Amino acid sequence: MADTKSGDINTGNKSFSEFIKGFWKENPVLVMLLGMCPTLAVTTSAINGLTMGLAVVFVMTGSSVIVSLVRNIVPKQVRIATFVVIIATFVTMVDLFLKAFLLDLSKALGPFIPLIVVNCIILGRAEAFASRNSVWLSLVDALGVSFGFTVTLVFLGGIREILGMRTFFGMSVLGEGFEPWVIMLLPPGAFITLGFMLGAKNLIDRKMKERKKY
Amino acid sequence: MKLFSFQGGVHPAYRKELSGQREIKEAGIPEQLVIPLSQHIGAPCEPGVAAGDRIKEGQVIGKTVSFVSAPVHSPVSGKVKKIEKSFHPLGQKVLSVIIQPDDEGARDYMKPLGKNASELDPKDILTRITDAGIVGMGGATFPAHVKFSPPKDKPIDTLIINGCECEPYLTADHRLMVEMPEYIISGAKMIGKVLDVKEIVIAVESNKPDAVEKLEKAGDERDILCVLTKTKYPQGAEKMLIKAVLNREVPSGGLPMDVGVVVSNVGTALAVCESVRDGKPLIERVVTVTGNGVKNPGNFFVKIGTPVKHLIEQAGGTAGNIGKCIMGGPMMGIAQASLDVPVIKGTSGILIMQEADYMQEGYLPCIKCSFCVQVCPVNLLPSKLSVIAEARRWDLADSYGVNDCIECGCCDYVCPGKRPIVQFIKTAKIKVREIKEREKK
Amino acid sequence: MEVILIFISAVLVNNFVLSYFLGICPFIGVSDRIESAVSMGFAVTFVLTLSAAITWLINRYILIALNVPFLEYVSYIIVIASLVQFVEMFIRKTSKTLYDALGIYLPLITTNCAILGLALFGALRDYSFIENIVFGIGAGIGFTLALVVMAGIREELDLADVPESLKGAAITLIIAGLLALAFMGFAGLISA
Amino acid sequence: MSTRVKMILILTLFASISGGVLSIVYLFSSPLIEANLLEELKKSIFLVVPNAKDYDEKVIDEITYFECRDESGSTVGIALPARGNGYQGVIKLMVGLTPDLSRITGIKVLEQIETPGLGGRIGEDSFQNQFKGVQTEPAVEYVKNREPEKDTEIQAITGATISSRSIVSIINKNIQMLKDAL
Amino acid sequence: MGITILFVSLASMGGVGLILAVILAVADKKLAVKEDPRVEKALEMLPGANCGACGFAGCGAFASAIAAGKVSVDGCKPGGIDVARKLTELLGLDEAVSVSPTVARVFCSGGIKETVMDKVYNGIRTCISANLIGGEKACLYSCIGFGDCCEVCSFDAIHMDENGLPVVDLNKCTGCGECVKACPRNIIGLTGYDEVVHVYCRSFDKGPVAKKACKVGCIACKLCEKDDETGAVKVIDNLAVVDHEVNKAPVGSIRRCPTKVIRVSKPVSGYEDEFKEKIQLEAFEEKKAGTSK
Amino acid sequence: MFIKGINGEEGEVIPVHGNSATVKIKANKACKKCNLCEQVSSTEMVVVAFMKKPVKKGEKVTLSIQPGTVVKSAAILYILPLFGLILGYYLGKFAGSLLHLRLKGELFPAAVAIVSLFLSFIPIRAYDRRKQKDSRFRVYIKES
Amino acid sequence: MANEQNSLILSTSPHIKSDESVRKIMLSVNITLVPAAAFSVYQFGLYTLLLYAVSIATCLVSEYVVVRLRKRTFTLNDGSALVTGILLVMVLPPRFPAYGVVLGAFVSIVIGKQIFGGLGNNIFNPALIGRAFLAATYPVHISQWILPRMSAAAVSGATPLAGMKFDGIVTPFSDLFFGTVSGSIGETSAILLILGSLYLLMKKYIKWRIPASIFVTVIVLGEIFHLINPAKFPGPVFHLFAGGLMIGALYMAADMVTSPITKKGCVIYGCAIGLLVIIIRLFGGLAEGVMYAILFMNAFVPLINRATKPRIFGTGVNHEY
Ligand SMILES: Cc1cc2nc3c(=O)[nH]c(=O)nc-3n(C[C@H](O)[C@H](O)[C@H](O)COP(=O)(O)O)c2cc1C
Ligand SMILES: Cc1cc2nc3c(=O)[nH]c(=O)nc-3n(C[C@H](O)[C@H](O)[C@H](O)COP(=O)(O)O)c2cc1C
Ligand SMILES: Cc1cc2nc3c(=O)[nH]c(=O)nc-3n(C[C@H](O)[C@H](O)[C@H](O)COP(=O)(O)O)c2cc1C
Ligand SMILES: Cc1cc2nc3c(=O)[nH]c(=O)nc-3n(C[C@H](O)[C@H](O)[C@H](O)CO)c2cc1C
Ligand code: SF4
Ligand code: SF4
Ligand code: SF4
Ligand code: SF4
Ligand code: FES
Repeated sequence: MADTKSGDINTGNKSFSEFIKGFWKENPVLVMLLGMCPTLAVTTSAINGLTMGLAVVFVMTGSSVIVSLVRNIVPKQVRIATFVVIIATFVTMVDLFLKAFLLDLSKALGPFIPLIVVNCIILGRAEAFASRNSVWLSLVDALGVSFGFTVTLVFLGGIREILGMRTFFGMSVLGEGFEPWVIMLLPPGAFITLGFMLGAKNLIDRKMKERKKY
Repeated sequence: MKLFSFQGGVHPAYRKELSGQREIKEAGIPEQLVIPLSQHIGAPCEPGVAAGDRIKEGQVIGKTVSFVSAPVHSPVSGKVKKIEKSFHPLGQKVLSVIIQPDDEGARDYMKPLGKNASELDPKDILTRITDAGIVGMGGATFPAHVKFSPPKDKPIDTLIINGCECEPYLTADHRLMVEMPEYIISGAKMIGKVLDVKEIVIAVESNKPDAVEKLEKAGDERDILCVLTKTKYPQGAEKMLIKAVLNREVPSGGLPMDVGVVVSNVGTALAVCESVRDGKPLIERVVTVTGNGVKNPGNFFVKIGTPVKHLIEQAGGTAGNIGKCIMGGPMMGIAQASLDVPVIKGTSGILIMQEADYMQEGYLPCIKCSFCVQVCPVNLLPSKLSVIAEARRWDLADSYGVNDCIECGCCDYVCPGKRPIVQFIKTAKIKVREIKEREKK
Repeated sequence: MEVILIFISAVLVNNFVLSYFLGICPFIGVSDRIESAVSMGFAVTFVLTLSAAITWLINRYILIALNVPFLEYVSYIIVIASLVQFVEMFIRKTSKTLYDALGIYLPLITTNCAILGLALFGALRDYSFIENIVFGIGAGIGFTLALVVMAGIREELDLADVPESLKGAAITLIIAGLLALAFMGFAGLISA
Repeated sequence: MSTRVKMILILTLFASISGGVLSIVYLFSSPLIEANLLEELKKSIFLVVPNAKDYDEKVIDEITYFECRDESGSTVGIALPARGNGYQGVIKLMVGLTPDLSRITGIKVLEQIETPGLGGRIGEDSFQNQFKGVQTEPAVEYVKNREPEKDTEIQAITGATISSRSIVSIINKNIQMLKDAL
Repeated sequence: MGITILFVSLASMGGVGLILAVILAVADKKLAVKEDPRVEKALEMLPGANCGACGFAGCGAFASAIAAGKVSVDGCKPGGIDVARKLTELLGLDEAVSVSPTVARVFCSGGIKETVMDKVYNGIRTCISANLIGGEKACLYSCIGFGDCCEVCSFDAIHMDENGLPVVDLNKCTGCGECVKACPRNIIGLTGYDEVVHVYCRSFDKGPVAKKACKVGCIACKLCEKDDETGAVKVIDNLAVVDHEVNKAPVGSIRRCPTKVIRVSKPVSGYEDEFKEKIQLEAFEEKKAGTSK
Repeated sequence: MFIKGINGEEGEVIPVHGNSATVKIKANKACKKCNLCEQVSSTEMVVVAFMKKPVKKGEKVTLSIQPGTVVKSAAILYILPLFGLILGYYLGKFAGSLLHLRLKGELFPAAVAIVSLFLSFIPIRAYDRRKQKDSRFRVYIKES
Repeated sequence: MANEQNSLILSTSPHIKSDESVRKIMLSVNITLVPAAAFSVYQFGLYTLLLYAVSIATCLVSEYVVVRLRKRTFTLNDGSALVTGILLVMVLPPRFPAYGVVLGAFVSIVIGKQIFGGLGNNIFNPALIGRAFLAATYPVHISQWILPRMSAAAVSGATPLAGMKFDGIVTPFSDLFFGTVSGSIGETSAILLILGSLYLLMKKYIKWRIPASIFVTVIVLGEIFHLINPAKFPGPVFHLFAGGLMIGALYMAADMVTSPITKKGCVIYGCAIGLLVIIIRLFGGLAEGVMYAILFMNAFVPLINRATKPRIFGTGVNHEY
């Protein structure tokens, strides 16, 4: 937090730290617990996670920029309605794009592409950050957060794909001797894996804090 | 014959055979007596004598300063050695009068009032009870005169004389009932007179048939009813006893008088009788000295203020390595830190246990077996309470009724995880009180 | 009969939270106390049903009638968002006492996935109006059920010796996984 | 400008801009999307009716089916889209039939959400290929734990009887409906 | 066809937007109460421990109170002087703030080594529970040593040492007082940074009794009173107390105490100067060197 | 203790009048991390709370209400109208068939349903007014 | 600790404890399971013995490792991990792969028990969590049955419930009762399970209300549906003795840790389990529903406990007399 508080760090550094913090310190999934629905639903494989993540990157950067551009002219009462319209427009664009060029992936992600609209990260960010900061900073922030989101999704999808299908991005990684764990592809597997990922994150944070102490 | 009972409760090994058939003996006078000036619930007394004073047996040495209090009398004649803070069986240090007895035997009793309750004025009896410093002898040590003057809007219709003695090991009340039934009956009638009750019931557990026989012989069935209750701990707890005998439930946070009942211990009845009939203040009581830590368990007439050490000698000295010295019974008694603590008005027994019996290693988490729930006589969820206290969630303790717990120890006794439930509950009670007080501020 | 099956399916078999992964954020956020879980669940049920009704109309009379399917997301979400905002004002105006008792709840559910997800599923499955409404109610009750059960468990675990790093959201997710495991017993209940 | 007016203007403006932008994007992408869908449909039809080169979409009594022709233009089979409930949810199929509907020429599972590795195996070729040449009269049947004996039988997937049974009954039901309609 | 779609979607979305906007505009009669922007800023400056030491329900509550000018800026104990200064700046107050920060100190010296342990305690290993029946040590006023105080500290500022006594890390302690509340024996007290001389014992026992129970307790010998040139030390109820109003270190008493229970505590870092000034450190150290020979 | 709706909510006293005080509260802490609620008009609400002991303007207070009331309110406010909705639908359907409306599809019953949903707030409003004086529904200040 | 004469032990009351202990309870459970387990080894061959060994070993090792990692002091000797290990195998099919059992036992202990804080804190029945996890992980293996040595049926390897559900075959009562049918390793012999649990019932280690209310509900509902359509729905006796109902009701639903602590709660819990078992068996996609019914109701136990808090003595009664 120190970096955001102290005033005169130059913009370059600041935007870098804004970018970086989305990966660990303010990871949208692991720390802020936002955007859990797509995280759990689409991560049956790493590629699904990646596609979803990239879709979010696009929607989020796009809408963050627009939101921060128009932030001053939108009255508070219609803020949410305006913002969701902007976001939904971007989402529809992604959706049409996927349907036109990547039909299989579009099917695999199912209704979770449209759900990006209400995905809590985007809305949360749009309001919390983009509506208060300059275009440049919002852009950097959106990129950082959405890339953090993507990385997390790929990671979760990777674990589930490896254990559930023996493959990673479609490539076989575990030998025939390993019998796939079907549960990993089912809802319980998603919840449990993400739960343990969160636990691991907390554990690492705690250990790091302890180390810092000595 | 119908056995009266209540829901819950436990039946631990009673071990009353150790001392049950031993007649009450005089314990004699020790070298030095320590008489705490606070032997009752309520305001402590102020010293009525000074160091160096010569005093007589029965002379007031602690004066009351408020209504909810009871005076303290000297149990022997002798000299006041000093007045200082000294160990009290309840754990703290309390201002006490330390007396060096002599053998002059000088007495200063009050004037006897008469034998027959029906011929006496209830006001006189009440005054006498007040002056004699009588407190509840069942353990609660609530000043008896306060208990016997209920507010006008709470008429009392029944007096229950509590002869259950449900605590394992203890036999003091049993022996009293067997040996001095007339005193008890007559004391009961006196209390009845004070309270103006319709009915007097003496409740005795079914494992003491000889006591009932004696009581029935001594009393008149028209005045006093003897009932047998099921042998089950805590049958003697007044709320349970009232439920068992009269099927009335004392409201949560309330007192027996809220349902028109007063419960008194047989020892209390005896003390009342003695004070009225002989003018003898409460300076002596019956104490059971028992347990596998003493050679000859038995029952004794003991002067208040006698140190535990002296009693152990009277009971034949110690056997083996002493692990615990408990004042009271094993279910509710208080473990003592030293053998120098004195017997006080509420001490019904001294239980000495060998070391081997009483070291337990740690405790386990609650496995929710619900044994404790089944035995809790007041329908609490002791398992929940103990877990709440363990997690230090004091805010929840109140909503689970921690203050309704009578600390009978049944839950603790049955717990297979050996969880110190009662200690958890006691801790929670303190914390809840603390928090409430802070909130009030 | 069809309606009853839709209801059971939405509550048990295809529970929104546990098998569709919808509305996870409030599920994690508000499942720590039973009372708040119940109230929150009711509020979500209300909003879900209301949006089910409105989006059905939009779908029928704008998207299909005008043949502009690509406006689906935009039109649903703008209507839902504004509607919830409006309803909140409306309720506050008409029932101040009850509203006050609840504290602030409605705003936070304006925009969770469950609500848009419901609209999309309903359109996808081509439900009739009443079917769509029952679907909404079922989804809401299913959400409430999961939320309340989780709240009960979490209140219990508050007192337990849960490993430090798993406390909070991590253990909640794992329990959700175990609940989903238990809910698998209902699979096939409606298709048989 | 008062806030109210501003509110109304802004929201209307944004909504219509969004509508406009999207319609443009849609105009560009819809041909691609439609082509995609058509391609898929074609693929599945030609898969289940092996000799087909072209098809006509027909609707009778609200039942849609595809009449398939070879190069010569003669009818070689019928592709029938079918749907019904499986173990977890809806299963969508394309069923290929001989023109007289007496035999199955092939099936393709289009959509399903059965348990992967269990019911999900209905999507595997080894399961779908069993249906080639299966007699539809009186009805398709499944057997368990043994090889099929009759012409109407297929073998159920071990541990996924329900999914297998669902496929069989979806096929039977939809063929029956088509027969009734024709 | 393209143009139609464009037109239709423009019109339909525009229409929907218009209708909704009108509905909202009509409904929007109540305006939300405006919030003071300084609240958030103030909140940012506060430590965020929500300890309640300020007397409010949490940092947020305190922040609003500050912004509203309802309380003095030095209310936050954990934040100490730094936060107070920052808040002063934020609120544009010009009055200099004078805060006397406090820390917790443990007033018992009788650890496992010094105090006689004449009982065996068998029960829940927390101080409050053990206190129900007196703990293990002979001295009834001693630290029980199960560390309830450490458990409640949210700043990780108090720990048990090998001798079974809690030690406060003065640089971490914020003076929130949680440990004081937790201790069933009243052993911990909050004292000012600049109050450096204390009697590290809480026993009210008479000399012989205290002596028997613990090697390092106050035995009420009154020698400190005799040798005190400042008038700050008094023995009351068998226990010596230092009156901090007398703003001088009772060096004589410190030297004279036979059980060394009157001691000078360590300075909090950053306060070394005040500390030196107050207790005339040089003089004291000189004398101490002299006695220890 | 438990956070139950308004129970446990913390707020600030704006003005005091007689035996009650107006208290402003900020959004529920349940969802601190996502800022969603902020976008909707109200992240704050104002309630009139009864005082058990005197409070001053600007004081921070904790509000509470009888246990159980919250759940009851939620049920009435959010579940009752749903019955209105369904009832309205079937009424509309019934009425439609009586009137022989030739309307295509379910538009008519759907419209009736939505209207009846909003109409169901009439009895709720009446109930609300009655409960205004009910002490069980009274928000009061628990502590400051 | 060696005491000197006057070093007295201090503790709060009560100063005596009954001779029940967690260890004694768990060992009793283990011992009463032995007859059924031994019978299962006879029925399904020595391979099952291997499974028991693997499962028990994994349970004990995982418990030990986790407890050590968490620096807690409770040790293995309370015997609860042993119960979990045995019960897990008893509800698995006879030829389940051993590596699967290792995974299942590990999941039982770690996810089913230790992450909640270990003994006594778990919400769900650990053995059933292991079983459910395996069912979802290896759905093929979990539905592979073999015929027992003392088999009554000659042809199919399907369990009585699956036979009933998918093929309409009703297995005779006596086979179900004595366990000469195919099914999970330890669930088949109703008689041995009942005999074993009698001792536990007597000692009150099983809250009798739970199995009793499960049985009553199953019998009543089974009878109702049987009356409605005897051809489609089997009778109550079949329900009672087929599949995992006996072991489920007597050992798994009645696990003290994961069942309600109030009397009323136990009845509600039992009835709900019975209801769910019947619903899943008759209308669900699965042939057997005992496991899911119990797990589902485990989740409700905290709510049930709260809703059935007993009336505290002296509250809520009319104090008129
Ligand atoms: C758990 C428990 C057990 C008790 N057992 C007895 C008993 O056995 N005998 C007895 O006289 N009092 C017993 N008491 C005390 C009674 O509740 C009651 O205080 C006493 O009988 C009142 O008489 P007193 O005022 O004359 O002492 C018990 C109390 C509790 C809480
Ligand atoms: C996790 C899990 C997933 C399942 N998935 C399917 C499935 O996708 N399809 C299916 O038919 N049965 C599924 N089942 C149901 C069982 O395998 C059921 O016992 C089986 O259909 C019975 O068929 P069998 O007679 O071939 O054993 C599943 C069961 C479990 C526990
Ligand atoms: C298998 C079994 C079934 C029982 N069924 C009943 C019963 O239906 N009703 C009953 O009152 N007692 C029944 N009992 C007796 C109980 O063990 C005992 O009476 C009961 O637990 C009394 O204690 P409680 O009511 O305090 O739990 C049964 C005991 C066993 C072993
Ligand atoms: C009557 C009884 C039944 C039990 N049933 C089970 C069981 O089904 N599964 C299991 O893992 N442990 C069982 N246990 C053991 C123990 O309670 C269980 O491991 C705990 O849930 C672990 O915290 C049982 C214990 C008893 C006393
Ligand atoms: S909770 Fe209290 S009243 Fe109940 S059994 Fe335990 S000690 Fe006795
Ligand atoms: S007896 Fe002990 S283990 Fe059993 S429920 Fe009560 S506290 Fe828990
Ligand atoms: S709890 Fe005690 S030691 Fe910790 S910060 Fe507060 S006052 Fe200091
Ligand atoms: S100072 Fe108090 S709380 Fe801390 S360990 Fe000592 S007795 Fe316990
Ligand atoms: S992402 Fe679905 S509710 Fe937040």
